[in-house]
Amino acid sequence: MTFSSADCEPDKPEYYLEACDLTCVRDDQVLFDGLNFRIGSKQVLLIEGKNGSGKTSLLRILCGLGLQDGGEVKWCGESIERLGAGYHQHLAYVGHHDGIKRDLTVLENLHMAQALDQPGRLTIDQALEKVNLWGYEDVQAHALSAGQRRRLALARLLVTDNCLWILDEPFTAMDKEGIADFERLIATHTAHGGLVVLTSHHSLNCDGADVQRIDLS
Amino acid sequence: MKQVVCMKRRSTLNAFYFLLKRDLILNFRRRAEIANPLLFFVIVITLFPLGVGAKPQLLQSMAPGVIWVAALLAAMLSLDRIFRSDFEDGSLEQLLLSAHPVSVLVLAKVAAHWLVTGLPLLVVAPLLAVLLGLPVDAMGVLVVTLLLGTPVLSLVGAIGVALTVGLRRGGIILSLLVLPLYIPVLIFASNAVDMAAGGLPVTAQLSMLAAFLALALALAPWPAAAALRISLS
Amino acid sequence: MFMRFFHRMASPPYFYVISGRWLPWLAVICLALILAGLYGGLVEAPADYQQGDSFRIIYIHVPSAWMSLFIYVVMAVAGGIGLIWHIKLAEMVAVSSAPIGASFTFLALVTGSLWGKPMWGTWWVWDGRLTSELILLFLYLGVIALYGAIDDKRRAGRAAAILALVGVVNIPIIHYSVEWWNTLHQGPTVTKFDKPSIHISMLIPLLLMAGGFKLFYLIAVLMRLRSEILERERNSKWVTALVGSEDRRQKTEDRVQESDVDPRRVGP
Amino acid sequence: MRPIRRQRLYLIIVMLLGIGTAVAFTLKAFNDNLMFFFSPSDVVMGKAPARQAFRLGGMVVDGSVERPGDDLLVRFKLTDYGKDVAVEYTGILPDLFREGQGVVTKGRLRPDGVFVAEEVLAKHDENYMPPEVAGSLKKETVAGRPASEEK
Repeated sequence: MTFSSADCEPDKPEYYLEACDLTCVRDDQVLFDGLNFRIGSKQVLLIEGKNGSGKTSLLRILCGLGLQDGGEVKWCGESIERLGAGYHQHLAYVGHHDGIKRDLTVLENLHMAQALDQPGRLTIDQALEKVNLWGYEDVQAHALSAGQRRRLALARLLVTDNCLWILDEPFTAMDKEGIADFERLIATHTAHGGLVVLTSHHSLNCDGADVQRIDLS
Repeated sequence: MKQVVCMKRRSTLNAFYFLLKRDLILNFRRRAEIANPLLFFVIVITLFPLGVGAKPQLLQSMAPGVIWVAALLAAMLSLDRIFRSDFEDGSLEQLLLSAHPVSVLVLAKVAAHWLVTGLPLLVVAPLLAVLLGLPVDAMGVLVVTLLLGTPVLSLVGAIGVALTVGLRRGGIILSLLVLPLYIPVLIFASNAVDMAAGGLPVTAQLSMLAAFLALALALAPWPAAAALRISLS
Repeated sequence: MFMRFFHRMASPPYFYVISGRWLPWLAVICLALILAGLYGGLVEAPADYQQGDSFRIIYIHVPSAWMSLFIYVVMAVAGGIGLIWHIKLAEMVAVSSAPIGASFTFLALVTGSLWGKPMWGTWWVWDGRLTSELILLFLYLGVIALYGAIDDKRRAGRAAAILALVGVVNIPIIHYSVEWWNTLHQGPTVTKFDKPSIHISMLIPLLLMAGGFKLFYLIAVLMRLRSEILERERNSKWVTALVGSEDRRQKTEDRVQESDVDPRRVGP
Repeated sequence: MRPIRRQRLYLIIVMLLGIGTAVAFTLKAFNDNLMFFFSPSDVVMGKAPARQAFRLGGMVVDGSVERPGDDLLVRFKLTDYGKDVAVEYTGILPDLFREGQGVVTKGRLRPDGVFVAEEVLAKHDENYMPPEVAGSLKKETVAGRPASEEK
């Protein structure tokens, strides 16, 4: 785990996310106990495990949404609880629910995402092209298919300026092509110094990315 | 170059504005639902003359209380809308994870809720007051109490919804949590209208309502934001 | 020294053991205070110059009204501490206080009503203090209902703490309501800044009763806390060590008594 | 991280401003008489509502209670040591109703200036003492106002 700062964009500092002794108990069941890991820029963490092994709980704890029963999550050495919005400005999360408003158009959804965070590297047009939603700008999200909505949720990652992506089953409902597209996007993101934490039932095919794996079961 | 930087760093006010606009658009696209609390308000008020008899003096003395109780219930029934749909589609998680203070975002959502459910009451209330035979002198005061009071209902209600949004049967609990906190508003508002109908000065009551509004604006978004965090954890 | 004591008390196992040792003593003192207060109030104290013997209900009414406010403040402060510093025990204090506070509020309302009928000529008036005390009861009920409605008890505790904090707005209203609204309910008697306007022979039993009620609350909250701790920490080692062996033996015996199975086949 | 801290500071300032405004309005409300009942002086000066029922509070004037007939009609005067108002009430009076005692009545003003009470509630003061003590106190303060009626 060595980084060389020369590979990064000049204005991007090194970031790292740590889990220290994380414990999670749900309904009397210990999902994980004393979980430790650390990932830094340009790395991908793939969390594996069977259903109910606590993947989603772990992701929510990493986001600061869920409550852990012990331990701490740190961002660049500081507890995320202390950082609050200072952590959230680096974080983008796509959960089980994709956070897409069905009564808003594709464009409005992405505008809202930009307003809540900071606009990112790509313009909305570029992002829509990358996720293959070009031409759907003015379509309301309820008219999209499930896979397309998932793509839209992922487009949100591209139009905002977040270096840490936390993704819960990002490939659900997506076709092969979409998965391949998205794997390329993850590779680009890490190449630019980003961090990705994701759960997936699919095998991840990211050439060139430094993928770590954790198995919860 | 400097302008580019400004464009890139969007302010919290901008987020407030966008969220307000988004909620208004969403409400506009579901117009039929906007009308529901308003219709409820009207129907409840028309029930009273039918229920207690149409004696003008009785109705007149009851009018301030009836209008305010109906406003309270209408506000409460529509509260769930502040956070429910955002909770269900995951937008609420996105709000909590945004780079801006959640309390400001909560305030935006409450503002949208008030514009959609509170403001129409102000327009309809004078008409209903006429039906109940409230003196014309009290009409202005009635509108002012609603103007000062209904935002408090939305603000305080937001705390209650934030606490119950994760529950499957949050509705009844919500009323148990929120109504006691509404009582002071009800007391002062209906008392003010009552006094105005008797031709008495009401500045004291209106000042109290203004104090409630200032307090709720300053404080309510914080516990609401904290409650959302708890409900989503 | 003091801080260290607090830190140790905030740990559930330590608290559980220590509070178990305190309980019997507290119970004895509480009982003594209440008995002395009752004797002083009902037998020793003279009848009032205006209200005759009816005033004796003061010895239940006033302490429970004090407790209704006191417990709410305790609940809110404990809730606030629990929310800010994530101290589990503080949250548990908050939620275990709610039902006790609600009972005292109810008691204050009922005794007040019983007192109001002969003195004022009515069971109930909608004056500032009575109304705000009623709102207080609703607030307590809201906290209890919210805590009961959320399955995950840790989340429930935090949500209830927030609600308790929001309701604190009502406390100054209740406290000052008789002065602000100047209606039927009398002004403060004991807590006046100059000397209390109650005769010393009547005051002493009142203070004894107040002390007894405070201790009763302490005992009740400790007992509720202990069971709450056991329930929430049921997976931890110390609870299993404390309860497990004894509990298992108990269960086995119960089963043996209930069924006709040969006792030898049940044992582990 | 610094802009976030600054933003938090702004929010706290806004919050304090809001609380300050609330306090200012509350004080204003208490300066303007925020009362749910009226004194005899208010009634005499015409501040009380003419058409509506309201609450009237005051002390029963010594020697003013009279029962003109066999029925339950009672007439008495209420005072706040400034002005007096005549009150009529039909019904059973509470135990504590006595001359010199504070009462709260609810009713309407008749055009002739007599207050027709629908309800009479006796207010007891915040003093508790044995009768002997009260008796000796009364003797001491016989020249001045009664000790229990500081208003």
